[in-house]
Amino acid sequence: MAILETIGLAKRFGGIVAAADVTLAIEKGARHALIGPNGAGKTTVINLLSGVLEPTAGRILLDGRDITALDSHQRVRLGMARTFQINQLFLDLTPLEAVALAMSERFGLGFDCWRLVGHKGAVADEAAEIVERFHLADVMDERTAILPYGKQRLLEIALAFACRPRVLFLDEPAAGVPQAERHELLATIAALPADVTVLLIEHDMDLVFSFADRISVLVNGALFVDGAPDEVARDPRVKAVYLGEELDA
Amino acid sequence: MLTILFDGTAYGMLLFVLACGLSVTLGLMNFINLAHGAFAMAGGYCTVVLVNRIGVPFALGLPLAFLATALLGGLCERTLYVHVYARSHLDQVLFTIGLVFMSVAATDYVMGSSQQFVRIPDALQGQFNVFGIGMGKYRLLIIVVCGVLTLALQLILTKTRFGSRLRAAVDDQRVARGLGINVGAVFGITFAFGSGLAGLGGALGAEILGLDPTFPLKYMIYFLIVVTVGGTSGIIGPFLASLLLGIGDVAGKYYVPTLGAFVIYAIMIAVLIVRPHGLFARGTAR
Amino acid sequence: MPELLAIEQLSAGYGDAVVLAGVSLSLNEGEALALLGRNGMGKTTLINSIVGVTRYFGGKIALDGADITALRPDQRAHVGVGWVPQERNIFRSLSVHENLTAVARPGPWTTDKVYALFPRLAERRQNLGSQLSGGEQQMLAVGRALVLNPRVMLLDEPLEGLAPILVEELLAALRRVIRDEGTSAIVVEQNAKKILGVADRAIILERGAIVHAADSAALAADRAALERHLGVTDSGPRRGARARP
Amino acid sequence: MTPLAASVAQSLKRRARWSVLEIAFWVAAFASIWLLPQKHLILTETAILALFALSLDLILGYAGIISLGQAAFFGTAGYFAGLVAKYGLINDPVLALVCSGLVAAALGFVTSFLVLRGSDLTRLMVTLGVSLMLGELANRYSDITGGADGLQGVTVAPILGLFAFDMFGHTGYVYCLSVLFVCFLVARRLVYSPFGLSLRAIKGNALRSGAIGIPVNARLVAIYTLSAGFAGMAGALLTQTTAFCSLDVLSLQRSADLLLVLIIGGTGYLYGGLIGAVIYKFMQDWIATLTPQYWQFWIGLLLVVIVLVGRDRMAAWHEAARAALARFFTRALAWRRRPALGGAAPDGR
Repeated sequence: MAILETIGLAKRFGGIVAAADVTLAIEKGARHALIGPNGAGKTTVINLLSGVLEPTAGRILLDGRDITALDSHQRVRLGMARTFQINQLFLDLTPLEAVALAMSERFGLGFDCWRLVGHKGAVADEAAEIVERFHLADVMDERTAILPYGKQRLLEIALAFACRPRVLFLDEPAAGVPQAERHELLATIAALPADVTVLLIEHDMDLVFSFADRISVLVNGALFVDGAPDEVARDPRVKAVYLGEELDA
Repeated sequence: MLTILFDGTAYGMLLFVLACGLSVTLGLMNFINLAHGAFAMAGGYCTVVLVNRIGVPFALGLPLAFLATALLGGLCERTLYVHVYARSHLDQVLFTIGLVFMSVAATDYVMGSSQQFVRIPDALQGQFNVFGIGMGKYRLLIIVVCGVLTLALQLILTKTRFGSRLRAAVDDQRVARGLGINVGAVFGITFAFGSGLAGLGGALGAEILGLDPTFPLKYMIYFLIVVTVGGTSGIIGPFLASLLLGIGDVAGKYYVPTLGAFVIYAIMIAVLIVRPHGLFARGTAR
Repeated sequence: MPELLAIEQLSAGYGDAVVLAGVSLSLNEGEALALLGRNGMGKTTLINSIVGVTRYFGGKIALDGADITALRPDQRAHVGVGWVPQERNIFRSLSVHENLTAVARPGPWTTDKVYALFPRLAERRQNLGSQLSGGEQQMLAVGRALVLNPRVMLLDEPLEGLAPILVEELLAALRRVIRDEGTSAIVVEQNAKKILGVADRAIILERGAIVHAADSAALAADRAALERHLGVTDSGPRRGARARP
Repeated sequence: MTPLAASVAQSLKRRARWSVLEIAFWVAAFASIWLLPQKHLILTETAILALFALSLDLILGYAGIISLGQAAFFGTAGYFAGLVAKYGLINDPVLALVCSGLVAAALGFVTSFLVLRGSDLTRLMVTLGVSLMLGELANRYSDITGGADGLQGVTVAPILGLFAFDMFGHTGYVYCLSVLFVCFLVARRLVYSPFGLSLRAIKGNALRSGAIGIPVNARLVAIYTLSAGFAGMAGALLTQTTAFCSLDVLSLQRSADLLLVLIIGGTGYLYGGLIGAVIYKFMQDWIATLTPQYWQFWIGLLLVVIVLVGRDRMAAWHEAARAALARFFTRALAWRRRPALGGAAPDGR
């Protein structure tokens, strides 16, 4: 059963078509990867799904419910969360504060201006669980700005995960992470709970093929091929796109 | 009615000459310079000293005011402003407000707090009477001088290589640098030139706007309105905004004198709500 | 052939992210190098670092034997780095002609010669940059780098997003510039097959490091290497992440 | 509870704990009631300025909204407090104070929608524009506001019917200091709450804030409204303690000075506005005795120097100074305690 569907999703910036008629279904619990050459519109699709951009046309359904008109914070409440290709972190907060903040919002305490952060025991408990899962416990009281890049990248995912999403979008989670810090990150991604549906954008084919159970290829804003990893890997059209061969077929 | 239009045009064109430097530097460096009016004041006082005290002819006083303030502007840019470009807007605001305060107090100390008048040659006093409309000679001079300046500016910007380099830098600073344009130098020259124009405007406008040490504070909001409403992507926008503002202000003060500048502020806020990047800005201004 | 561009242990990135970690490469006078690799592997960062618009972390760049590491981007352009940026970045409020004259430097490449190379641009010389089609923008971006009369051209995905007919037109022009005029160049491209016909040598970048270097002709024939480094198939032994059980 | 969860809970609470230094600050502030009676007039002004700066810190230091128009709320509530006292509409000063704050908050709520969109420059222009418009209105309706002459004939009833305002400002100072303290306590609760944390998040990265489920605009409206209320109370205090209100309560100069006050003290830790107000007022007092006319020059110079030195660096100095002071106080207390504790090692925290 599809948890997230898009129907004819399109986005134009002036005359430029960033996404055209994207109709996509993401199965519940799937590990779904979205790949494609530069400028194919992958990040645009995530921006549309998460509510950062408003589509020019088309609809987005979560569990069959139309969420096209909702703001990004409303979509988070319904169980969608995302990470960003370029870190979008709270540099002056500590990782713990940032995680606890996401928790508090989830528990509906966001307008509580009288009690302490973490006053509710569950916030502290779950925050502890998350800093542990994302290997942030040893740096949880440091300012985010001074963390090593790999830790920041982990926090990027931790913040999304702290929203307890049913659908999680990861936008190039491994980009820019130095080799030495890479393993921890990849292991964490691989260990995400199975009941969380993941949509992954990634250029690193090692990561894509070791992680995904379904792959969609986007070219020039349009869905090009959609299938199981081995099908996609064998598909001559996909090879052509990636290797720059003629597309006469 | 036509007199209002005439006076408003003179006022508006004056505002344009005063503010256009600010608009270009804001567009180029995304730098909020609230102290722009201080250069205008410097030009005004420079003319007062030259013309009234030393006895330099008025016609020579104006270009000298331009040169002096351009020099002052260039100097400040190289020594002070250059440290603040990369800072946050809050820092820029604090820094330039600090400069305004200093210039106000320093001018008060050196020149006294009373209003100053530039001695204008007799030939420029009085009015022409054209079709029954009284046109002040001095205001006519302002329109002519500012008109010529506007044309010259437009020509420099559109026809010279410096102009195209400047526009290229405003369009895309990073790529302009990568293609060999020394953006820092282009900016320095532009800043000095814009300060010079403000100085010239201050000299010309002392008669109409009044010249006292609080000048930079009093007119700060007007310059900012010209820039925010006119946008920063060229000089046409600020020019039209200046004319609108000039005519609107003169008309407002004539028809609803008790409300003062209320109308102008209300219009500004309305414009900024509808078009946060200015009335004449192109679609994707920064 | 004397060495024109020498890069030693260059590390660079954006903000805190180190995208390139100690890349070395050299380019000889009159040589054209194709820079291949999947997206996000540091190709554009390498180009931008030679131009000087990234954050520098370490290493050395020398042009004609002179160290240019400490030069500002505009100074690098003056000593001979000609840049065709990835997004083309045409100055939109300048006309086609002004886009060329604003940056032109004296040398064999004049605006007239650019117009001869791209007759379409001559037709549209008075149009604003914002009014050009994608293909015309790309031609202008190439022309704009040519009138700098650079020692080395850096072209960042010049064929990206162009219609097939325009790809052919642009490739023909690149061939003229590189093959006939002997201009030294580094060309970043996704379209490996196409660009290998223009370049002498090719290198493949993966995660900010060079993983494969070969003659163009040899690489074009080496289907396995192309697939491994550029295709979508899983490459050899898996590193890092494990599949879910 | 796992050990990690316990230390997480500890960490979350640690920031909000009252430090020795904070307690010392307030003890000193209240001690000044008895220790500096001859300075009560200037101390009253300082307390009002501190409350005003606190209001700006809430939006600038915590939510990142740059404003040059905080005087709009200060002035509006100032006039409101003056008018209700003059015409005897609300006789009790405390009730009038609360009502003035509510009026300013209402104005803040309405205008908050103007600052949600746009860049720093747009916000600057809009906030400045609103306060200038109100200034023009106050000038226009001089039959109500007294125009350039100011609002005359304001008489303020005794506080709670018991404490009358005296000409030496003793009552006024205690009153203002108490109001400041109460408002500070509210602000302090607020900034350590989930709401306050979300403001800091929005300031740091509005895009990400939305992506973790924070309704950004609603939060900004809320804090802008509250800040306006605080600014309004400061304005009302000024009217009540001076029994006068004039056009300059709405001036640009007032908003610009306020920025300076906050910058001197540092933004984003609540005490910035308070310390800044103390330094500013006493500096003004001192410079004014040296060069009465040109003190604005020195203020300007100070701003320029602060920016050139860098606010980051200043914040680091603040931090170091605070740490040094805290050590001093802890040690002093420990030394005093030592005989009683029989030489037990003092617990630093």
